[in-house]
Amino acid sequence: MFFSTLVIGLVLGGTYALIALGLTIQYGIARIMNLAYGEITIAGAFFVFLLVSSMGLSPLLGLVLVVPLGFALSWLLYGIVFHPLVKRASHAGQLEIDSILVTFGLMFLAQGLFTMFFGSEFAGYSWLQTPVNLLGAKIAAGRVLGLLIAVLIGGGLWLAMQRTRWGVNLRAVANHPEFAPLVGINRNSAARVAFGLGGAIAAAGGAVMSMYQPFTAVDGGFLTMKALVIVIMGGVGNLGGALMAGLMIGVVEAYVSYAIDPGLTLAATYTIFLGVLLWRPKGLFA
Amino acid sequence: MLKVVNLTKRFGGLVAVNGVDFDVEQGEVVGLLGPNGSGKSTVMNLISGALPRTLGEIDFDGQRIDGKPPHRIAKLGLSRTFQLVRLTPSLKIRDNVILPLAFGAFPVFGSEAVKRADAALEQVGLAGRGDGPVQDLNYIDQKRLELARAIVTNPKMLLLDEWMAGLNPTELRTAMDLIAGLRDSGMTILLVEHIMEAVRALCPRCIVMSAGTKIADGPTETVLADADVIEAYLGKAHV
Amino acid sequence: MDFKRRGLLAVTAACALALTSVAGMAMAQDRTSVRIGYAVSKTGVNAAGANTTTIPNYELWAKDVEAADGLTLPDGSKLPLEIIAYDDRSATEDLVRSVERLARQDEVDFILAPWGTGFNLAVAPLFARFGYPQLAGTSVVPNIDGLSDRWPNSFWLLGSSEAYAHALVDVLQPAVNSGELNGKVAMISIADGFGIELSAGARDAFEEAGFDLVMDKTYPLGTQDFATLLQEAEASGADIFVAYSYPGDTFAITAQSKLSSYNPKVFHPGVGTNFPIYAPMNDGNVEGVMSLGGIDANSQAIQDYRARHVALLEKEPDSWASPVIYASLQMLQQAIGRKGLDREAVSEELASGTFDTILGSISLEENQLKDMWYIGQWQDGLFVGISPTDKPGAADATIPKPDWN
Amino acid sequence: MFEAKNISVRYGKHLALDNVSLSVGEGECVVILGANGAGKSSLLRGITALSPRAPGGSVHYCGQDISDVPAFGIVELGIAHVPEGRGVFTKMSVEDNLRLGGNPVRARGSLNERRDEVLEMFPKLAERRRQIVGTMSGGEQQMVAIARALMSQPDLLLLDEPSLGLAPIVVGEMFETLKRVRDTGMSILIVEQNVHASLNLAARGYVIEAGRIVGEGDANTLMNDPVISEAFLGH
Amino acid sequence: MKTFGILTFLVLAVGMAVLPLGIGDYGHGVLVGMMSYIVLASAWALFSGPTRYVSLATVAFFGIGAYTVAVLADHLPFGAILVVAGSIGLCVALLVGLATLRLAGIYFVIFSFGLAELVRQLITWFETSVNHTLGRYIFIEVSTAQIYWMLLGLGIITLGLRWWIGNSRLGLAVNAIGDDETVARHAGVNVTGVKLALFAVSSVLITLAGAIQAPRWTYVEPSIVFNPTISFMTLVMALLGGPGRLWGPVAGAVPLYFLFEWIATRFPDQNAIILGLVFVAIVFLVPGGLLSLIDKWRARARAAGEQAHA
Repeated sequence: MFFSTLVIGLVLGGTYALIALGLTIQYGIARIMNLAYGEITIAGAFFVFLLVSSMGLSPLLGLVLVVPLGFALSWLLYGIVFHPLVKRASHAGQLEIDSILVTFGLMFLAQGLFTMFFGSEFAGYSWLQTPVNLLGAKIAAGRVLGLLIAVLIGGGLWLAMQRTRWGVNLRAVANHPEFAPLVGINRNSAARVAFGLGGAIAAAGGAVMSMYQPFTAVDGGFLTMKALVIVIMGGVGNLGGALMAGLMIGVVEAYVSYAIDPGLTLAATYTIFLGVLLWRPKGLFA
Repeated sequence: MLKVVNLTKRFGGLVAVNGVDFDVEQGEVVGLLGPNGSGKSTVMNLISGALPRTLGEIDFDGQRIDGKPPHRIAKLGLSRTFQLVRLTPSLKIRDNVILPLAFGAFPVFGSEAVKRADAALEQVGLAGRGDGPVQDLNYIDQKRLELARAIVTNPKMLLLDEWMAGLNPTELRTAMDLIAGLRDSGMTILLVEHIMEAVRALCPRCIVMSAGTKIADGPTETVLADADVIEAYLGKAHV
Repeated sequence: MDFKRRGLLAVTAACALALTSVAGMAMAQDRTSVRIGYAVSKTGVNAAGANTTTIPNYELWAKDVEAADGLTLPDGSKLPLEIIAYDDRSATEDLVRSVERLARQDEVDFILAPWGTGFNLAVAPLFARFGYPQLAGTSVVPNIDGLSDRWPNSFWLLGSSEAYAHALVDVLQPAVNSGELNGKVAMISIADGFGIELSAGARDAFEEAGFDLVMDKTYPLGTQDFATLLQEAEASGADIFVAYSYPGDTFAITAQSKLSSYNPKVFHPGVGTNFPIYAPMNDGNVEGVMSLGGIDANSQAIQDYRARHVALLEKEPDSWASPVIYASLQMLQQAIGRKGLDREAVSEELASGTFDTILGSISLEENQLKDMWYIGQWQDGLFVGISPTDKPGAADATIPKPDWN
Repeated sequence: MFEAKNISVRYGKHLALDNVSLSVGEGECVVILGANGAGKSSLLRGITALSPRAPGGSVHYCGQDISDVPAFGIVELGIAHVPEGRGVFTKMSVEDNLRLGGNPVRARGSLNERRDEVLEMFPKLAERRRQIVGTMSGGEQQMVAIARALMSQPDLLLLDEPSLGLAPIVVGEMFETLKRVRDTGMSILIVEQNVHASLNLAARGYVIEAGRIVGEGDANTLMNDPVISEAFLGH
Repeated sequence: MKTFGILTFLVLAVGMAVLPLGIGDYGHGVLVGMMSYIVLASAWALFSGPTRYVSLATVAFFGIGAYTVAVLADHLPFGAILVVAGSIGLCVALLVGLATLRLAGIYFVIFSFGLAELVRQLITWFETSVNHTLGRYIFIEVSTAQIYWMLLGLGIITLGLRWWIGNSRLGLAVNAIGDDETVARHAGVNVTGVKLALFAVSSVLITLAGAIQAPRWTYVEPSIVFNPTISFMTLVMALLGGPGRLWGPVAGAVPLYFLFEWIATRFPDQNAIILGLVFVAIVFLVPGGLLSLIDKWRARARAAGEQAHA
């Protein structure tokens, strides 16, 4: 039971981590608090759902296609909506309030559009439901694949951030945006790229989620909240932190559900989250 | 009035203030000098309670104040200005000055506070401007307002952190007269200052810091002639 | 001070303007139509449920009435329907206000019930006060003393928690007695009104029947993973697994059970099992799964109803609340046909009359529909009613459920 | 090679820099002296567009008007700025910081050789390439900042109080390093309070007070100029 | 000027008090909703306006109020329940405030968002696991008009408090805190104490707003009363009007409330889409709040006047 609970927790945490990665990039680098983040995830899920259910294509193909789409959508969004706000903000607090309000509006907008196009029933398809046995826990192959994709994207991203010029530049912007021009980085376009990248990951997360779990047009808010919790716990802009915190939340939920009371899993998540905020507001892995 | 013993402040691994001791007597005006980064402002922040000390003891007017929050220290009669001017732009000019009156040891509010605030504004050369917004003030006037805010409560002691920086020679003249007036009224003053002309004119005694430690303490002329001080300021060749 | 005054004036003006716009509208016109209003959760957390059961049937019924050239009144004349629909955004305050608006502003002739147990309860006093009959088809009977005295115009059509529990026990009892089932039950339920209510009923019924409740846990809304809970259920050694769950959870519970080859002899997840999407979600591999609801698959009326539903809405109705809601609308239609637009008389007729609906000929007892399918089971691709076992058309329960393949 | 004409910088109502003009010749090292708050940092920030310049005034570099080049484009032209407070990326390693310095296209071709050269100049950094900059001492961070600026292969280096907050012995070391940089023929514009060391380094200097240039001259003249002692010690 | 202000206020209050007499049930419902948001937005601005702490905990306290009524409905008279609800709100506010008011900026925002969720989860768990109930019935005979009058009273108290604070030394302190906490501290202001006091007062008012309205819903569940949309609505209304001004939140709440009501009845199917667009539009079109527009017009008028003179 001990190991299988751990495995269950890790698999669960894998998706959390993947979704949180994009948000930590958006908030850490582009400095936009995006409350409509979960809606991008749901958009990705709907996109793949559409490909699979009406065209009979493979979800994996959907995943490949959804990444550039998620990037483009978020990149445009930054240019149209957030860049003007960044430009006009007199101080960081103003931008934060503005982006909270705007993205809350976008959240409504997106949910309304999803409902209009897809209805508000559950959407989902069955794929890779064969069980895989991991340390005594039987997990859907789709879920395991989801974990692998999460690790792959997370790891790939981490490597890119460490090794490529592009990644190092983004990290520099996350670290001290005000110094970025000193090394020839255009802060605005870096922020835009980061926002797009976050959106690409969000959409990928949605594609992965759709592979093993039905969803509805209004599930985005819940995902945003989960991702926010993880981002804060991992430290804003800290990719490794988001990965670790995501897995941790998954494991904690599994153990609380198993050993204490399933009714307290979410309460435990929030308690840990609030505890981290009070004890180490800069994140567990700062 | 003020007694500082073995005052030490570490930021992470960096020791910003390292075992500093000094006293300031009632009615004294003391200059706290040193090159940039030598820890002067940190000492001011430790005294006013803006930063918690790592080690050491600070006594003010017979009470231990290290560990006390700044609002309690302020109520004991210790005011300060800040290195970079800090005002509260949501409040109009007069209200900036009324604020410390309303929350002083003997709170004053209402018409009495208005009267005293206007007197303080007049004293610093901002007579009749109490109703305007802070945004209308230029740099020197902002500094004036900050001083008015610091002195309106008739504090026992005043900490001035580079209050005269950035003033042109005429403004400096006025500023020095202002401080001299406060000194003559018996206020104890500790000032961090780079403008030597002002230091020489106002402070009979100086304390010099370098790299977090006190390197000199004594009559201003003696201290400024001290080889260590000259080296700290100008480099080796001037010795 | 000046800006304050201006602010005040601006606010006063805004208030006045807004109120006049709200107050003076809509007066009764010549009777050219029957105005039917409803407020349901078109958006928000309840939208998934409302869009699966309530809204499609309201639309289908309106369509069917239109096809019949309108509602027939006692004098044989026909009047077309005029539908006014609001979105309560899944918030009770909005729902309450919408119903007030329908009753007092739009002055509709009848108001259809909102979606969900809590929401139907929230507006029951309003329906009662304004004198509208309330046909609650998506609400299990509330556990309130003197229900029909309190709200005489409210009709609860989805059964009571005790009824579900006893119906389940009735199906299982013979198998337990024969030793086919070991009588141990593992139960999980969602932590909201629905889960609490049904699990409380089940708890009593199981105890009364001498079943052994070896696992009894609740989980919160928003739970994503049921692996640990199912692991525990399997470890408990229970032959009977019961979940009072919501659709998303139901899908996840089913998927996880298959994965971990958890094969209890009785597998009974909650709402969602009765959804048409349940079978394709599980590649059709749902034989023997029990849950709430069910239909009489041999009934021609039900088959026609399903065909019309698919034709209009391009999807099948669910096999629990959908036919009940449609039947409730047929009841309303027939009551109007007998008593006209007098709401008081219609309410009385609903309480005492007998109606011919897709569920067969039905009549209410103590403002409740009691003759209905409480427990159903997937058999040959249909979710058929198996309990009450003595109800005509009841299929025989398959126990044990065949293993997942 | 570099010339700023009548530039001003304003923060809100405060005029921090008032119509200042100055020039730096090819391979020349120029120092700007002045007390705290005199506007020295604003001058450098105005030049590299880190702080917006008030309208009017212009900046020319290598015969080109660069007044409209945004802050991030300046380093690409060959002007590297080491700001007050160093401007290093504290959560990143020495290696990463150097790499960032090599961002401009002009420096990319010979990145590795460049890095070896720079590390040769700062042997201490070579030993600690993997260290996170935020964990290093002030002097070391200053070295990182200068090394990073050199990575961009600048023709003009702007240094803002590199001796700020450093222990005297470290200050000495740093000025030695700067001398070597100067001797490579790079133009340097340095803002300093350390009068002696900086005048030793520079050929020429400006004295700035309350946002205006009040004196100018070659280093030897300034060294003995009473204006300087006046500004710093009130002698 | 002051007496004029007070007089207008009184006239307005009396006018608002007699409003329900002329209109029917739906009008009462609309008035309740409007007054509720006037109270919520004003109470929110009481703390968040000057301190600039963006709180999303509104619904946490609103829900606590409503839920307290649901728990005690059968045991105490309504008045006593309101007292208990207010006290619970106060205790929670003090506890939360002591722990969190040192969090700055976005961390406070997210904390306050999480708080509502945590409270909801804990109540749910307690009710289901310990009490084995969840939904609670509220059978208290209070008419909609009565609820409106109670809310109106609460609104008058809220605005009165805001006016009093604005004219007392506390007002100086909170504005100074919003600008620069260090300056406020050095001026002798007990910053933590002031922030805590404001947070507590604001939270109690919000709790009462929830408690007063609860009888309207008959049936209460955590998921019903802890609806995060309420927090965002409150926030956007206060910001639209301008949280720093006495009448700002009211000026934001009234038009927005009616706008949303109008959208909900006219476009029930595009409701969410339009609502979302309105949020976005507000941020872009009225960044400083509606009442700041008045300042702008006045400044423009003054400039024009000066030009005319010259």
